[in-house]
Amino acid sequence: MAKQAAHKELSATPTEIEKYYRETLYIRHFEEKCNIAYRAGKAGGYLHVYIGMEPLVVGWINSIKKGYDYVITAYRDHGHALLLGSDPVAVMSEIMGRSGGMSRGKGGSMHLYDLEKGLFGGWGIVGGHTALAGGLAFAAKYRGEDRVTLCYLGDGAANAGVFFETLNMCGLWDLPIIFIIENNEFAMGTRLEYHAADTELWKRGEAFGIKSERIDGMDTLQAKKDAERIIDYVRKEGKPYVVEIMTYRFAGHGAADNDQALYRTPAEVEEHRKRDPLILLQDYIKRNNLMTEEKMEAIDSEIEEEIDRIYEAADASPFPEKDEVYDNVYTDMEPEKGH
Amino acid sequence: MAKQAAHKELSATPTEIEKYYRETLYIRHFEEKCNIAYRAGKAGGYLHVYIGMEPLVVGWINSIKKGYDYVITAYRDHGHALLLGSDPVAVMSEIMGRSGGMSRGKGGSMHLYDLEKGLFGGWGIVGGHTALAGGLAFAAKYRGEDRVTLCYLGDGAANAGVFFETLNMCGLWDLPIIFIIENNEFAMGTRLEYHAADTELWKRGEAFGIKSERIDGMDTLQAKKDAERIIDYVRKEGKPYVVEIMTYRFAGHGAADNDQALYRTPAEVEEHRKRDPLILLQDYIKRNNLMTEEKMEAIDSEIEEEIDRIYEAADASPFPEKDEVYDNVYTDMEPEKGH
Amino acid sequence: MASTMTTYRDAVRDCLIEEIERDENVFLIGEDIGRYQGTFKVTAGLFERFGGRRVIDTPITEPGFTGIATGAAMTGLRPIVEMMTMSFSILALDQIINHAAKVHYMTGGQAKVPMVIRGPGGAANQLSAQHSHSLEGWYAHCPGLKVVAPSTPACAKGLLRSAIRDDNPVIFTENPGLYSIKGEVPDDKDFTIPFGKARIAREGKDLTLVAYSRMVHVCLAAAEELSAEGIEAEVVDVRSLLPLDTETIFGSVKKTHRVVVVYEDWKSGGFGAEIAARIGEECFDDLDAPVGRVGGLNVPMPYTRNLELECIPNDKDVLAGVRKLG
Amino acid sequence: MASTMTTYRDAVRDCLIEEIERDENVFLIGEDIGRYQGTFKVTAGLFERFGGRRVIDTPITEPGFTGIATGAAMTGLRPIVEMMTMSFSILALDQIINHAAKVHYMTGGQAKVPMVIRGPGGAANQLSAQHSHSLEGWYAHCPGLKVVAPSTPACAKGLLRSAIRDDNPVIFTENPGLYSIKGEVPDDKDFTIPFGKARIAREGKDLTLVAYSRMVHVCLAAAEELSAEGIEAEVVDVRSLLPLDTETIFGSVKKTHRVVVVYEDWKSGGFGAEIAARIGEECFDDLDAPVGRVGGLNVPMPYTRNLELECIPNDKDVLAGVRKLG
Ligand SMILES: Cc1ncc(C[n+]2csc(CCOP(=O)(O)OP(=O)(O)O)c2C)c(N)n1
Ligand SMILES: Cc1ncc(C[n+]2csc(CCOP(=O)(O)OP(=O)(O)O)c2C)c(N)n1
Ligand SMILES: [Mg+2]
Ligand SMILES: [Mg+2]
Repeated sequence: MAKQAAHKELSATPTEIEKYYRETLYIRHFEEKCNIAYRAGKAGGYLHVYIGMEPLVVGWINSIKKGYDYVITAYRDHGHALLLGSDPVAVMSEIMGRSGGMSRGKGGSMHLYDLEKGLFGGWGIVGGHTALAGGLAFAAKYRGEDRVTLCYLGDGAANAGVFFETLNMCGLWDLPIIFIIENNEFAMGTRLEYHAADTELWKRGEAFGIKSERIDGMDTLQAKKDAERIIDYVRKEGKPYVVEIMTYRFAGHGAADNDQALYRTPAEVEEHRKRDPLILLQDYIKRNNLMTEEKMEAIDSEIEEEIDRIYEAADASPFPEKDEVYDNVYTDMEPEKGH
Repeated sequence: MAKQAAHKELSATPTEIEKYYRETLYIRHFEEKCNIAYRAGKAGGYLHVYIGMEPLVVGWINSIKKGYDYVITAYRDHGHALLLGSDPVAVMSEIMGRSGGMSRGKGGSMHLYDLEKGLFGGWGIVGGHTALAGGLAFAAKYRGEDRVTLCYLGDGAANAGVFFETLNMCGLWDLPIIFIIENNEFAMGTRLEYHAADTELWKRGEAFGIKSERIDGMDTLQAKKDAERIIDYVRKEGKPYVVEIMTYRFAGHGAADNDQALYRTPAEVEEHRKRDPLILLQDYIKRNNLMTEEKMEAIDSEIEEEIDRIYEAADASPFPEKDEVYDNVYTDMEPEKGH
Repeated sequence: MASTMTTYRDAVRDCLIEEIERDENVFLIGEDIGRYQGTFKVTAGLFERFGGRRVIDTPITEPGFTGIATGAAMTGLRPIVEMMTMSFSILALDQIINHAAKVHYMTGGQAKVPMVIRGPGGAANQLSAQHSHSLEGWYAHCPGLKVVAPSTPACAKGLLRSAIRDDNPVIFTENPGLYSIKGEVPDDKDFTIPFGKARIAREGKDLTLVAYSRMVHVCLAAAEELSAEGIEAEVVDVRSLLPLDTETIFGSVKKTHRVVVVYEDWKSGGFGAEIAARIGEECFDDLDAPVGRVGGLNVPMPYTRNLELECIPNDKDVLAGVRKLG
Repeated sequence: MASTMTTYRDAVRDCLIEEIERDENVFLIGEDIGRYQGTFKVTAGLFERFGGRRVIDTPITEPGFTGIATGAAMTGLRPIVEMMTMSFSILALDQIINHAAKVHYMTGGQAKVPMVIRGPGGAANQLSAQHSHSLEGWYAHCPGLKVVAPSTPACAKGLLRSAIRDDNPVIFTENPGLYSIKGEVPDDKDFTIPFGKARIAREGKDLTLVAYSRMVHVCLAAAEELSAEGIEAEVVDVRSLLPLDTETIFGSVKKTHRVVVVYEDWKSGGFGAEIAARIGEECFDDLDAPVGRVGGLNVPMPYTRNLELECIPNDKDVLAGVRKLG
C-alpha cells in the first residue's frame, strides 16, 4: 500500500532523486561557504547566494542540453555555473578574485561566465541582461539551430523597461527563449507588493501574446517536470515563454545585507522554511525510503568536505599580476596606459 | 420618423456639433497650412500633422478642465495646443521659428509648450514623455488635487521600455492619469504588425492591473462620450487608465516623408478615408440637417481665411535676436559663452 | 558660527531632513531609500519620520522614476532623486540630459526643473565594472545641468542645500569612500555654499593640485609628503564642476606656475581634461611646466582588490604626476 | 588602385552590401532601415536585396535592440546597429558602455562583441535640442569601445569595413551634413583603413587645425581663407578618436608650433578638450601659443535656423579661433 502510494508519488528514479539531493546540498554548502568567505574578507563587493532557490537550477538546468543551450542570469549566479559544470574551484576562485577564476578575478561573484558551458553571465545591472538574452535566442534562430535560451531574472528586474522591450521583440520574432522570473518576493529590501502594480508577474508575458504561467519553485521534482514540459515546447515550437517561479530568498539580499528585520519578520521566514527545497527533498526521500538516514548524512558530510577542499584549492590560487589590469580591455590592442 | 431617428442618433446639441465641426476644420486647415509652410521653407526640421486624428483632441480636450488638467504628448502636438487655447499665432510662429513663438523659436513644431494652458509638451524622444506624464499625475496626487493628466503616445511609443516602467508606477501608486495610445497603425514607416507582438496595445495596461480598453477614434461624438466617461472615472477614482484609440494617419509620418508607397497603398488610404473624421461629422450634420450646405461651406472658408491671417501674422514675427541663444539655458545664470 | 562634528553621511542626511521640514514641496524618491533605509544608509530613519508621501520607494526603474521626478518638478515640486549608485543613472541619462536639462530651454523659459539627483559616484570596494562609474564629467558636459562634487561634510551640506533650493536640475555626486569622514558642519539651517566657488583646501606656493570629491583628500595626503621634501603644494577643491570657478584655479596656477589636475574618472576624456585644457589656454604664459593630469586607468573596473587599487589614483600616483612635471 | 566617384552615403551603403555578401554573420538591425529604406536612406534597397533575415526592422526600443545585437554578437554574429540618429543611442548607453564595452573584460577575455553601432551624429537641420547630439566624445571616454568619425567617402568606406571586421564594439559616427558629399572611393572589396591613423587632409607649415567628421571640411575652408593671407594651415583629420593617433597630431604641432582643435560638440567637456590637454602635455616646449579650441556653443540646440547656425562652428569661427592665438 504505502509502497504503491510511494510508487505513485514517485516521479523520478532513485538515481535521479539522489542526483538532485546531492546537487541541492552542493549548492547549499557552496553558498554557505561563500558567505563564510565573505565574512572572512576572502570575498568582497556584492555577493548574492541562491539558498532556498536551488530547484530553479536543479530542476531547469538538468532539463536543458548543457553546453548547447544558452543560460544567462543576473548576479545571483553561483548555482547556475555549478550546475552547468563549470570547474567549482574556478568558480570559487573567481568569487575570491584569484587568477584561477573563470575571468581571472576580473568579474567576481556577480559576473560569472563560462561561455563553453553555455553560461553567458552573471550581470550586475538589474534587467540589463534580458536584452542580451534575447540576442542569444536571436542568434540561435538566425543560425537555424534549436538551442533554447534560459534567461533568469528577479521579480524586481521584471519591472525594468528593457525587459518589456525584449519581450515584445521575442514575441514579434518568435525567439526560442524562456524568461524565468525568480519571484523570491523581494527586490533587495523592497517587498513584491511595494514594487509591482500587479504581483502576478507572469501576466506581463501575456500582453505580448507570449505563453505565460506561474508555478511553484520549492518542490524540485515538480520543477523538473515543469521544466521538461516548457523547454520541450519552446524547442519544438520555436516560440518564447514566460514562467514566473514562486520561490523565497532565505538569505539576506546579499552578504552585506545585515538587517533583514527592515523588511521581513523571522516568523515569515520560518513559515517559508517549511517548504525549504532541501527539506522537501529529504522528506520525499524518507517517505519513499529511497535512502537510509545514515546515507543521507554521509552524502551531506561528503559534500561539505568537498566544498572545503574546493575552498582551500581556490584560496591557494594567487591574485592576478598587476599588469593584467590592462589585459582584455580589447581583443587586439591595449588602452592608453598609466594614470 | 427620420426626425425621430435623427433625434435618437443625436447625442450632442447642435451648438456642440457646430463647435466640433469648426474645431475639426480649424485643425485640418491649420495642419495643411503647416505643410505648405514647410514646403515653402518657412518651417524646418521635423513637422508632424494631426490630419485624420482630430477626434482624439476634439473629443478629449473638450472633456477635461482646460488649464487645470494636464496634457502632454509627443511631437505630433499642434492640435493639442490649438484646442487648449494657445494663441494660434504663437503656435504658428513657433513652428516657423519666430520670436513670437510660444518658446520664442527655440522649440519648434515638435516642442510646443504652454504651461499656463496645461500643455506640458511637445517631446521628441519617442516614449520619453510618458514618464514625465506620470510625474504630472504624481504631483496632482501629492498635492491632493483632482487634476487629471492626459498622456498621448503613439502605437510605436507603446513599445518603449520607459512606458512600461511608468505604467507600473502609475498602477502601484494609483495615479490619476489616462494614457491615450494614438494607434494610427504606423510608427513612421513601420506598420503595427511589424512592431508589436500583440497588436492589441490596450492589453499592456492590464498586465499592471490598470483598467484598459480599445475604442474607435474616427467618430468625434463617440470619442466625446468615451472621453467624458473615462475622464470622469479617473477623476473620481484617482486611478490610472489606458485607452487605445484606433485612428489613422492620412498624411505622411512627417512633412519630410515623401514616399508613402514604401509602407502603404493608396487603396488602403482610400479605404480609411471613408471614415475620415471630418466626413463623418459632415454626414452627421447633413443626416440630421443641423446646417445647410451653404452654412457648412461658409464656415469652411471662414476658417480657411482665419488660418491665412494667422499664417500672415506669424510670418510677420521676426526671428529671435542672435544673443538669445544663451537665454533660458539656466533660470539664473549663463553658460560658458563662445566657440 | 556654531558647528558640530558630523560625518559626511549625516551632513547629507541632516540637510535632507531640514529641507523636507522647511519646504512642503521637497520629497525624496529612489530605490530602497525608505523601508530599507538606503543602501548606504544616507536616508536612515527618514521613512519612519516623514512617511511614504515624502520618502518614496520605487521599483527598479531609473528611467521611469527619474522621468516622474522631472515631470513633478515641472509643476513646482522639488524632488530629490537618489541613485543607489550614480552608475545606475546611466539608464536614466536620456531622461536627465534630454528632458530635465533641456526643457527650460525648449520652452523658452516657461518650464523649470528644480530637481536634485544625488548618490555615490566612483568606485567603492570591489563592486566591479558595472557599479564603479564616475559620471560627473559626462554631466558637466551638458548645458542645463549644474554639477557638484563635495569633498567634506561641510561642503556636502552647504552645496546640497543650494542644490535643493536651486531652480535647475543639479547633479550632486557623493563618494562611497567619503560617507564616514568627519568634519565640523555649521548648525545654521540656512547655511549654503554657492555654486561656482572653488575652495583652497590647502595653501601652497610651489605647485597647484586641482581636484574634487574624494581626490581632494588624496591630494592633501600627497601634499603632506611633498611638504616633507620642502615643496608646498596648494590644493584647490573645485567643488562645483558646472559652473566651474576658473578664477580661483587660474589664480592659484598664476601663483605657483605648476599644476596637476587629479580625478578618479577614466583619465582619457574625463573632466580633468577640460580643466587642463582651460588652464593651458588661459595660463599659458604663467606655466613653467606642462599642465599635468593624474586620472583613473582607462580600463573597466576589475573586481579583485589588488587590480582595483591599481585603477584608482592614490597619493603615490599624484606624487608621480608631480615628479613628471620635472 | 581603381576607384569610383561616390557619395558618403553610398560609400557606407556599398560597404554594408559588400560585407553582408562576404560574411554570413553580418546583419543590419535598426528602426525603419528595411521597408522604409532608412531615414537618411543609407540602407536603401537592402531589405529588398537581402530580405528580413539580414536587414531587420525593429520596434522603437534602442535599449532592447542594442542589447539583442550585443547578445547575438557574443555568440559570434556580427551585427551592425543603425541608430536613426546617434542622439537616440543615449537611451542605449547602458547597454553599450556597461554591457557591450565591458563584457570582454569582465569575462577575462572569454566573450567578444564584434558589433558596429553607426548612424548620423551631430546637428542636421533644425532638428532641435533632442535630435542634434554629438556623442562621440562620450563614447571615446569609454574603455572597451573604439570610436571613429570619418570625414570623406573613402574614409567612411575604409573605416566602416575595418569596424565590421573588428572583434570589438565600434561606434561609427556619420554626420547628416556629409551624406551627399562626393569623393573617389577605391573599388577593392577589401579596402580598409586601420584605426588609430590620422590623415593629413591639407599640408601646411604655419599652423595646425585638428578636427574630425564634418569639421574637417570647415577647417579646410578656413585654411583656404588663411592661405589667401599667406598663412598655410595643416589640417589633421583625426578619423579615429579611440584609438587616437597622437603621433600624427603631435608631429604636426611640432612642425607648426601653433594649433587649434575644432569640434562640433558642446565646447566644454567635449573630446577636443582631451586632444588639447594631450597636446599641452606632450608638446609644451614646441608651442608658440596656447592650444586653441573651437567648439559648439554650450547650449541645447535651438530649433530656429539663425540660432542653430550660431551654435555650430563654421569657417569664420575657426578663423576667429586662429586669430586668438595672436
Ligand atoms: C539598474 C540597477 N538599479 C539598481 C541596482 C541595485 N540592485 C541590485 S540587486 C537589486 C534588487 C533586485 O531584485 P530582484 O530583481 O528581485 O533580484 P533578487 O536579488 O531578488 O534575486 C537592486 C535594486 C542595480 N544593480 N541595477
Ligand atoms: C527614442 C527615439 N527613437 C527613434 C525616434 C525617431 N522617430 C520619431 S517618430 C517615430 C515613430 C513614432 O511612431 P508612433 O509612436 O506610432 O507615433 P506617430 O508618429 O504615429 O504619431 C520614430 C521612430 C525618436 N524620435 N526617438
Ligand atoms: Mg527578488
Ligand atoms: Mg503611430
